Amino acid sequence: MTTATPALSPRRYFGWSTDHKVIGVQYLVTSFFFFLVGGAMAGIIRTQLLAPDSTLVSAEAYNRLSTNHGSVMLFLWILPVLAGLGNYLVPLQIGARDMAFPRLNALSFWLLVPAGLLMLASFFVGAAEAGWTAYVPLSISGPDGQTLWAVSVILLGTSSMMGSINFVATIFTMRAEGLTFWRLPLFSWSMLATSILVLTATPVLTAGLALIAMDRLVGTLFFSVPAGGDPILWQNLFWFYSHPAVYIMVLPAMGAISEIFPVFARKPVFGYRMIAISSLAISLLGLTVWAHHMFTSGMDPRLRVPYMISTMIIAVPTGVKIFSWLATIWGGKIRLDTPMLFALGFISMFLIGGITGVFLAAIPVDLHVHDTYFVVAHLHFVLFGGSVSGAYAALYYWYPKITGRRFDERLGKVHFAANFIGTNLAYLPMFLAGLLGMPRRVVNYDPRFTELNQLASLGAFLLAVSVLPLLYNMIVSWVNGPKAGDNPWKAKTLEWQVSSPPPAHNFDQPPVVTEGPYDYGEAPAGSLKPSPAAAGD
Amino acid sequence: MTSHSIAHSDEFRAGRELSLDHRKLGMWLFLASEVMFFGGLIGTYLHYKATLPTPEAALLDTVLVGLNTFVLITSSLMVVLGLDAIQRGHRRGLITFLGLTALLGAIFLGGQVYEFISLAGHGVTLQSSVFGSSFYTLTGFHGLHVLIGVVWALVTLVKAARGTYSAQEHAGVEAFGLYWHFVDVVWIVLFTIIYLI
Amino acid sequence: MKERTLLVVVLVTALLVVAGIWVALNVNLMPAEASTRAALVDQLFRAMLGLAAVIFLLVEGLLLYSVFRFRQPRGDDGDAVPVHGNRALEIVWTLIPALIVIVIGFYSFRVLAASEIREEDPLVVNVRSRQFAWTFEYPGTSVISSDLHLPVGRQVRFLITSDDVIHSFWVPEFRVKRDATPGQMAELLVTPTREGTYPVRCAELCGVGHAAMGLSSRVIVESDEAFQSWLTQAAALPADPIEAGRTLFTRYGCQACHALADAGAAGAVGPALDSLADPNGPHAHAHGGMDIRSFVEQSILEPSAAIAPAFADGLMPKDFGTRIPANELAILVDYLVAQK
Amino acid sequence: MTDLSRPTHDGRRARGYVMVFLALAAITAIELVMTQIGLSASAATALFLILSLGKATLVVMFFMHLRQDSRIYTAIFLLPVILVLAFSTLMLMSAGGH
Repeated sequence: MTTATPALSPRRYFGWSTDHKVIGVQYLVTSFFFFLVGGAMAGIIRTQLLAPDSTLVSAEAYNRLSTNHGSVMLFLWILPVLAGLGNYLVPLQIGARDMAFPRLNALSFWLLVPAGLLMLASFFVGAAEAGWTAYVPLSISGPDGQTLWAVSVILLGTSSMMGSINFVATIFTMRAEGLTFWRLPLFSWSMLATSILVLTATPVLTAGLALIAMDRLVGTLFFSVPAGGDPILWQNLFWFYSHPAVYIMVLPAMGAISEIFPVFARKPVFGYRMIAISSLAISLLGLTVWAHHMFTSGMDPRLRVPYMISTMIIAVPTGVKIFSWLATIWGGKIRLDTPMLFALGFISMFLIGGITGVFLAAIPVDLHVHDTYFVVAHLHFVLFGGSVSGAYAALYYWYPKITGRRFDERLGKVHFAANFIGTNLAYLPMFLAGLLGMPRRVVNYDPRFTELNQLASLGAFLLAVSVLPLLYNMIVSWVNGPKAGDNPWKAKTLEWQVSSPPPAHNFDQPPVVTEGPYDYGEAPAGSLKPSPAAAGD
Repeated sequence: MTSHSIAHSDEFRAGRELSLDHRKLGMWLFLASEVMFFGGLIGTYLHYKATLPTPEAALLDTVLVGLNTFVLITSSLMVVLGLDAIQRGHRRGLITFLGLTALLGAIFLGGQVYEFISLAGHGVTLQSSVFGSSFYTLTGFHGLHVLIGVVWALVTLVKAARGTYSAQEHAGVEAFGLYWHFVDVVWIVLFTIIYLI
Repeated sequence: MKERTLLVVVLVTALLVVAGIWVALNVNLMPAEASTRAALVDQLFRAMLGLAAVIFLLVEGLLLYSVFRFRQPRGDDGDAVPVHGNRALEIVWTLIPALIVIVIGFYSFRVLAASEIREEDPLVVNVRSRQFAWTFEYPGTSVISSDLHLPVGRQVRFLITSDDVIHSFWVPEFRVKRDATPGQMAELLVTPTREGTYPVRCAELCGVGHAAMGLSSRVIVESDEAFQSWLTQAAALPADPIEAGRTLFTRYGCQACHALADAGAAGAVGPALDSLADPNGPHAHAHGGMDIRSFVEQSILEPSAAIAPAFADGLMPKDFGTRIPANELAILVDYLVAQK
Repeated sequence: MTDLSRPTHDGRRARGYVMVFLALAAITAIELVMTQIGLSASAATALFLILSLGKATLVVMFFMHLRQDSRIYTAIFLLPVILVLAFSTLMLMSAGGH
């Protein structure tokens, strides 16, 4: 183990460190930078769409902006920020000193830097312009930036896989004594479920991207239609990863919600085992549904119905989670601090995404709304209203542990209000535009959709503004916010039993776990009313 | 969640309870992702084998590649015998078997290069047809993995010569062995779907 | 459960069901219904919208109720009464969503099957897409149009393909889209039920003209008589052979690739055809072997037979033989040969 | 990485490996012979798939020690294999779809 540099000097965040806490913060800060980059692209897109025939950007520039808005937000913001949270918290939550492979952990972060630079650099040689889905044959003939984009996504996939190998090895082999799988905190459960998806789905995208890169650079004929290449093959390779990818992007956020609800309702999580099992169910089912993105394509018509069925089945474990969360806060003593507000916001907005997901799974409806703004609204409710709200909730919840300082509660609430109103204002109108006939990824549109797009752009601008109180709060509070103490929220999971920020080796002595992670309201042993599920199972 | 002290040395206690070693677990997780990577390429190859039947497939020399398969299987035997040797403390045995593994791996690669050259002679190249593209890509990526394996074998051999491994501690040899056998299993599958069926 | 809570549960459930039914019957978010499929899809969509309203109101209601009802009392920062789980409740909220999803799945399957029933003698229309325009061909006639005319009430069998990248043929008022994938022929069955003019959209990103391609073509559903008269009018040729030739030159899209001053064409992909018959003009290579008339015909039917210098082979469509009826081919060749 | 469960070593283990190797070599030889004799396509395909499955299982069980190692390693290997089988079958099926 390398010698730990003095805990508090910020210099350590800019070098190669194998401390999972340093790597976690490096992930969080780097991914936040890319969130702002992706957000800026969204700002230009929504300004362009203020008017049906606006000429703010050319069609070519628009395609490049929307392609890279998607790619940056998914691969350089959501995946790394959740990996950062996982990196920082999993060892602490299971009572370990660090990850199983610290050097591999540092490498998986540092792969992010070249990947991010490559994607941004692609703008100088003609950025990728075939959408983040890079459908062939369009993506084969695109400008050189498309190749840089492919290499960048391959690097990000490799980094993501390295991280997952680390998470699974750490959770399986480094849990503290007494910390059985049924006492594993639900955030760590979600990282385990996510890692299974990452390791099984990402390599298939890597193979597909290699084929695209070879078609573009070496002249192979995988996707050359005149030579017999099949564009549907790319769609299968792409979506085999990219549907599990959206579960990879939402499961850790759900894990954070499962941590926050019991703490701020002062009540054990309801149905702990069902939530853990639901995470695994969503993870495994998520590998069987990918072709619901291809109902309108030339896929084999006989295969559409099985994919509809497997997609709809996923609504059941998702429903179990949402109802379990509701039952957690029922009869609780709810404190509406910022993390709780964002967690509540997650549920109400993710619900809209989840329900519209069932609409999209129904083939006849999908044949109408596929590749329209209905889908854009659905994916933003699930990813922005869902994952990002969950990531915000996690950032605020674990901020005192990471920095040792308390953030400003008022600014947090301002950020929540602006984010909640902005998200609904930005994406609800898009559902209607999609149903009424507005296709996806268009630089201009039919004048009949003008008002809906103006509403959406207004919401987007509000979201852009909402990031300012967050940025100010996070930076200023880290410098001179009030001291937070070890356990400001009085939580019961292991990471709150050590100092804030935790010492270099997390635990002076390896902890011994004797009770569940969410046993709130449990009177000490010998209380009159033992809870139904015995604490020590 | 009370925490009181127990000797700090034992980080991987939970792993041993499940009889798991974190390094071997890491290796198997990596191999799981490699199965999926080759899965993507195999899916592509089979898709085009079904949709674009081509006379070029008849140019494949099954007997020559059959011998090459035999070479790779023999190299797998060398690896396990090497591992068995070090487990009994015979460092020299490990070194010889690792050398043989690297040699056989190199012979396999030679055989593949020979096959590629003769195929190119018949006009089947990476750019000549979809069959050419999918054949060379699938066998090429496997060949690349064999090449990495040969280099890894030599590195392990040098470390063994320097006394890194002993009967008690030979995790590096076991990790290399898992990788090499995995590459052999991938070839068994490729040999079947390309040359046999 | 105490009677009071039982009463509350029943009341709330009744309220939710009423709200759901009201939404299903009154809320319409869809454009006009212009096909048999649209009617079926809208029924399914509105049923799902009703169900969605019930679930949405239930969850958001429980959320808001809990936030106010179970707010932390001032000054009481103790824990709440611990409840770890409730087997019966967990079973209920697993079965009910499963049941809902099965019902929706089955209903969707029936709607899908009902919307893909083949009627006899459908009107076949070839939908050809390229960067960045739709062209609709009516087999058996020489009509090629950028707007889609359809007779109301008769099933249409679209055969959809693309000449370059993936496009997606979508008519929102028909409630269906189908990707136009190059190298593949996709079939789509639609029976228009309402006369009117509706937009044709491209729903798959196909390059810089993707948006424009979704604003350029329209579907005109009209009575059978109006459709037949349009068809004959579109197929008609002017009496004068030169004018007829000029019409065919434009109709078959020659102007997209060839330049011809007489037809006001400025295409640059293929050779200019201005002084085709001039023996020492740019097409001198043509006169060597065959007579000019059979050379021009051969260049249309088998473009690769003779390639003008400095032009690429393989760009000119090779299927004009099947698309241009013989009489029209003769008029077109006469027109081209007449170019002095 | 010493798994305590492993019995004390003697020649028996090495001989076991050689036996497995001979089985693999024999199967490969059989496969080569079968390519020379004319078999109906479907029969040949089925036989070759079974034989190669046998070879792969031998290598994975004995050379990669999955037989005596923890079931977790086997699960980690089997899940992706099942997914690849499913994905490949679908890629073959959708060949004739459009």
